[in-house]
Amino acid sequence: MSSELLQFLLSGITVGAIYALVGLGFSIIYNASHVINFAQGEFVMIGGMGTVFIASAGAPFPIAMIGAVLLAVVIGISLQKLAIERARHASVVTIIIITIGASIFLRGLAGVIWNRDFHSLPAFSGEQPIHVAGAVIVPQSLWILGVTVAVAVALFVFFNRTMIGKAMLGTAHNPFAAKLVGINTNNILILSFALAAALGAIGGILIAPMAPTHYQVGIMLGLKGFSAAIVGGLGSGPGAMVGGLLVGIAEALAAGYISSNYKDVVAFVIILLVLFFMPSGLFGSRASERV
Amino acid sequence: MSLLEITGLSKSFGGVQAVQELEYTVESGKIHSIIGPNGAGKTTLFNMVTGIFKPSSGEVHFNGQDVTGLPVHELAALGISRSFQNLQVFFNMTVLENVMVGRHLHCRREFLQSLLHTPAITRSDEGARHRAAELLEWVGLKAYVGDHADSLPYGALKRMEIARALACEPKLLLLDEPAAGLNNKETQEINELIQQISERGITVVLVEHDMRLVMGVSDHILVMDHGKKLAEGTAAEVRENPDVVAAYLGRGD
Amino acid sequence: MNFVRYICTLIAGAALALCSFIGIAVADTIKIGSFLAVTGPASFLGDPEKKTLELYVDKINEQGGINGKQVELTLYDTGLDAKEAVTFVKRLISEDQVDIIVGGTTTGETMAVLKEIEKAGIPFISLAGASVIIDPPKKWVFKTPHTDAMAVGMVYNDMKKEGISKIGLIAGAGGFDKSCMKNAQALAEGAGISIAIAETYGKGDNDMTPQLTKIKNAGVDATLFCGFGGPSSIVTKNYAQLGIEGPLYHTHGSCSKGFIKGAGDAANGVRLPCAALLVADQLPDDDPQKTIGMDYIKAYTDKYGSDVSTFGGHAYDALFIAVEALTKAGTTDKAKVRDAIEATENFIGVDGIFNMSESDHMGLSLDSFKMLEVENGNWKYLY
Amino acid sequence: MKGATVASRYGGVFVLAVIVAVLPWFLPNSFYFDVVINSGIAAIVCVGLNLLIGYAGQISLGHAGFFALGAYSSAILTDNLGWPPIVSLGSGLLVVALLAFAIARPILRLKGHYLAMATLGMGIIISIVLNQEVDLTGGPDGMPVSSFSLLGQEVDSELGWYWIVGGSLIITVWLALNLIDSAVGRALRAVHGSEVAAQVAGVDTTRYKILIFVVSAVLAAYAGSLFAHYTGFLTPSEGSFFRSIEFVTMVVLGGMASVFGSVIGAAILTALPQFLTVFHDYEHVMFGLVMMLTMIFMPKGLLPSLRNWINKRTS
Amino acid sequence: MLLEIKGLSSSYGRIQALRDININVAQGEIVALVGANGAGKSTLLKIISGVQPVTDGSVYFDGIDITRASSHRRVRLGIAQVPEGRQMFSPMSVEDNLMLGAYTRKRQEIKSSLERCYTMFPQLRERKRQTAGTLSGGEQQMLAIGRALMAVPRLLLLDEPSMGLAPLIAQQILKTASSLKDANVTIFLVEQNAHAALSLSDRGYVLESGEVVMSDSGQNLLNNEQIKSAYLGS
Repeated sequence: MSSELLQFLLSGITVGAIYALVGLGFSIIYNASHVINFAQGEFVMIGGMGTVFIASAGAPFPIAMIGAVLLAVVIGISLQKLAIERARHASVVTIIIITIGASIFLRGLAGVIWNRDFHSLPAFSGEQPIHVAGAVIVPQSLWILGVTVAVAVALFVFFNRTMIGKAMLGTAHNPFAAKLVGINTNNILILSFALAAALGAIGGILIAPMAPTHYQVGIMLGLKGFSAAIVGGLGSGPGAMVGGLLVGIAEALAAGYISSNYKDVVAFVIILLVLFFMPSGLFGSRASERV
Repeated sequence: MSLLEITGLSKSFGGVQAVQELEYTVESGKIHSIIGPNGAGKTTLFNMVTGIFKPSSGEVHFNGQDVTGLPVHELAALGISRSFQNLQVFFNMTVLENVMVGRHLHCRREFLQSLLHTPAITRSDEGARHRAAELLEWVGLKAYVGDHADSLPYGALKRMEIARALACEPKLLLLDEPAAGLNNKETQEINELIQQISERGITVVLVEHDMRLVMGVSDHILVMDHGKKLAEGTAAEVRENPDVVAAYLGRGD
Repeated sequence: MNFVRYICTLIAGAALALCSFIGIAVADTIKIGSFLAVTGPASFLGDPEKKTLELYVDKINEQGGINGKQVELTLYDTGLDAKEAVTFVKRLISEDQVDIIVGGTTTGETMAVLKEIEKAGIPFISLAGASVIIDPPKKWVFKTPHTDAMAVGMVYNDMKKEGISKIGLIAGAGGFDKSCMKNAQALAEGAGISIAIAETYGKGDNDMTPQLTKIKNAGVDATLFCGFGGPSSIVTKNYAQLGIEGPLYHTHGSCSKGFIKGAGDAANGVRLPCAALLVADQLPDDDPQKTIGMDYIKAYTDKYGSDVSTFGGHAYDALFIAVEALTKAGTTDKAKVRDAIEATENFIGVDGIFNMSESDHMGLSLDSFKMLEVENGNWKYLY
Repeated sequence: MKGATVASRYGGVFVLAVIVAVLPWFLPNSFYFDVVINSGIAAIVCVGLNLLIGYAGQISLGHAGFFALGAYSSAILTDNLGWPPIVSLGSGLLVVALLAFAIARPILRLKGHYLAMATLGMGIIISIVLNQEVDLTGGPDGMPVSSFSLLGQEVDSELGWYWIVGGSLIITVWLALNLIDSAVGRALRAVHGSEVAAQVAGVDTTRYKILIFVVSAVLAAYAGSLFAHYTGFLTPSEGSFFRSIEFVTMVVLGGMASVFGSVIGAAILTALPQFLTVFHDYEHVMFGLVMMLTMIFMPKGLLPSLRNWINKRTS
Repeated sequence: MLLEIKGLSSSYGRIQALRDININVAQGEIVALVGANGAGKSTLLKIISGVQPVTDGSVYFDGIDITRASSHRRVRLGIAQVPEGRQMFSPMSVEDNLMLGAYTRKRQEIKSSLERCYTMFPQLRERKRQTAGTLSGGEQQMLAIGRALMAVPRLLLLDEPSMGLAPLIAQQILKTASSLKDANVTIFLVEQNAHAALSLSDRGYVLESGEVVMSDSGQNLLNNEQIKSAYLGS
């Protein structure tokens, strides 16, 4: 493998890991409620900006990070309770508009309450690049990959080893049966928003030392995360991970080999092609309509 | 004369055989019923005849023509229409408009003319509206004509679906559980309706669980179980068939 | 019933809003209108501009206003939407009836409103960079910031001094970035510089390593970055991480402390042309820009607690050129104010010394730029 | 009941025509004209988009792409190639129609959120191309567009534009209402109600979905073309994802499957930001809040909710 | 009475599914509810489990009014259901399905319940790592029963346990169900297969078009001609 290709892949995987975290959030909420939460990107912003501002108030970074994740979780739960739950019976488009409204609201609030400047977090463990076979990788990339893998493993354990995790999965697969075995599906819904918010916020904190955070950082990351979730197949956890990496790598390779002007176009064309040939994404369930 | 001939028809979903090697003939002008326990493959059969599912193997001949795997709207144009087990109502339209959709193939539908609503379109629409209103009256829904479909009671929607199917002027009408969810009186009315439809020369195939209805109207009954033909014949023949009794009531041992 | 209450609130709110935006235009004041991209992708520019305008309009009023009249600022946020910009300009002119307009954060917004400005005949000072705004000069249109062509020229001069001839370019997808890149390509030949490779990155990108890897492999002597905001820091960091040979140049798009903070150690060694403002404290005492720069920095940081950028400086200059013209004209007659702006002479602003004329509606010369280098996380004045 | 549909069709158009005819006397200055003209342009897009989303039930999060394509092709053909504006406009519509037709089949095979994603991707691709092709479009800094002329008569007054846009809107609404109340329109609505039942009734659903996708794209392109000549300056933000979302929001806010709802939705959402400027910094916060609350309390949109409410009151 | 249904009516969507239903089930009984397809049997079970709203009337469990109680609370009180069509968590393993059946119980009690379940259905033990979707129809039905028993219910609602199963398997399933009586579980059974259901029940109710038209001991109903008519239309 040429060092150039390796460099592109490393870049793609790093960015893709963040997309994957955001995409996972989309999938978890979709599973629990069949809602596409277009405010998912704002959790990323709250993660980064929240850490910056809690830290600037004097808290040590680890505390600030936890605080920011908690803040995102609280906002996620409020979003569910105050907006989504009240519009339970509305159409898909209506709910999409509600979540878009929520994202404009949150972004606006962040711009006013915090500010509209760019902010950086210090890298978790220095910025000394590491050389691998002619390519370089920064420690923060390793943090991103490590945490993403850890989150993936944690989610795997959560969904496969804990009762509450299994209950979430069960509710996603068959909400009717879930009610019959005594699962409080309302709580599962709240939990899914909390979890999705936390994942977004973690993504936002991880990326902030590499790319300065900003009150609008959630827009594009949210969009890319949505793409990841769709390409992977809505509702599929592994799908969102693979989708995120795919989008990230496609972007990096397109920028490297095709045209950096049109790298996003290449990424979206790939997404469209995937959908044309697999209308439910890579890992999506192919439900057939009953008549 | 046979209107519909099904030979060696099979359909499987991910390894599960919903319909297996089915042979079935529908005689023109008669009332046919298909019965069988839940999951016997009756609706799957309907879905294959109307083109919603493509058969895994086998053939469907309609009016002497091989129609296997044709798209739904082409089969409709040939004269196959149906109602649905789970209502498929256009809830975003009025009752009259629902039935007018059934007149689709008989309406003028040139795009530019529709945009301008030329006199030709107006006339054709007028005709469709008239025919739809007539059919609604005929199925006993005169009172609901101008109402929004989502304000109708369940029984009325079932009839509206029948009126919509009739609006296509079908040769073959497939009715999927027309009496499900209806009370005795409504079932009786559906019974009469089916006979009247048959009197108009339309061949009817019925999937139904209400045995009183089935036994009362059918000229011919096909009994399915586990995707296969269990028995067929007249109501009396089927009723006396021990396999059928066992499938329905269980064995008395 | 929720719905009714909701509708009532909505109507009441709308009525209130309507009243408040119709019921002005009474007191005898001088009205300055502004439209800025305070939010949206260019908020990095628009936000300090807004803060600067609000800060100094208050100060002017505290000090008695202009010719004894209070100044009223009407400011709208376009969110970087050219359509909104046009609507707001029409509103400023016909509804708010302002006397002068200072604003237009980006070139796109500015260009979109020019037709309206010229038609209405109202003095307008733009805060956007591109030279196309004032070249050819339009009767009512002025601008304060250095053009990106000037910045590129300044960079190319410095490159020649350093013996650099083959460079790589990297730019974003925004208007500033594209215009800067275009100028860099157009001016290269005349400056004896060859551009070996030109790369771009997209909106919201978080990693420019692939693009910079290609630049690295192209074997260039130096790299010029055209862009601003978050990407300034990302590109600089990625550049350092990849260990690319040769210096990295930025343009005046990175003239804010936020860039250095974002890029950290990687920023050291970056060379860029900026307004004198950033190094006001390092300027020789006899430099006329020193005091004004120091004052602006103090006022801004005292009020907002955040670092100044040169973008706010553009607004500062535009505001005070307007104030000076209004003062000199002694009236709000639009034609007279316009003439007064065109007659601006030796106006010392944070961006430099302005000398406007009929053919030059910006009035800055190349020497108003200072060449800086980042050293130990701070600006260092070179020349 | 025949009388009822015809009356609502022509009655509504009549009321709209009267409003359009009278409104200029209530518009004090060019700012109000601008807001109204922009509302009208958006309304044309929304009426078309509502045919697609509200009537045929197919979502599109990329219609600003068509709007911008119409705007830019008109601008490029007029200004770069020197074609007469009316010819450019026609050619622009043709280009958009062909493009929409080409992508409609694969895209409309998708459903729900997948369709949303695909149309969103399509819109983003268009907007990136507009941003990148600097030589053609001027890139992010935009491009000037010469004013519209018809039969040698240049339209440069606000009132002139008002009549063009107002007239276009009335015709659009009239055509849309005609279409809805025809066999084609019923087929479209049937696709939304139940695709399989529509097919059983003989409707070639794929064909109709493609048809309405192309129609709505062409209407968006037409509005875009008017917009280009009206403002005289184009930037790629006209084709952005946000603009697409804005159009969809107008449709949903006004009411799905309500032509007049779309007109109202477009007017409100065009004027709302102007009202919200009184909240200064909190403008966007308020905008998001209004969007959320309206959709939570009136999920069916303004006009249908209002109609329900009046019906409930009177009955 | 363990279960008391008083004057219950329910409609969903446009269908009035049930009208004025009065049904009692005593502790330790097996009670069957028979009737043709579409008579409203499943709706009644859904109401008892709290996944379908009641329009009128009330439901008491062990003397407690549970008409408005949430479904998870009812499971905690001791009502478990084996739903029609099995309703597996198909992509999850057999063991996970069973574990979720015990969702409302204390963690330390689950182990022994699981053991008991595997003893009852040895096939499930063999397939505990397989996903539920890959099981045969009969095994799925066992799993559905096993999952409901994991909650250690006092009242077990069985909805069409023999549906879609080969006759031999269906008999086996029904036998298993009747053996639960010995484990002190009260059973309320809904069946299309009237013979089989009534022959193992203490009492039975006949439902027709949403109304209870008859109730008697299982044996008496079995010999009643009207039953045959309700099913075969003769």
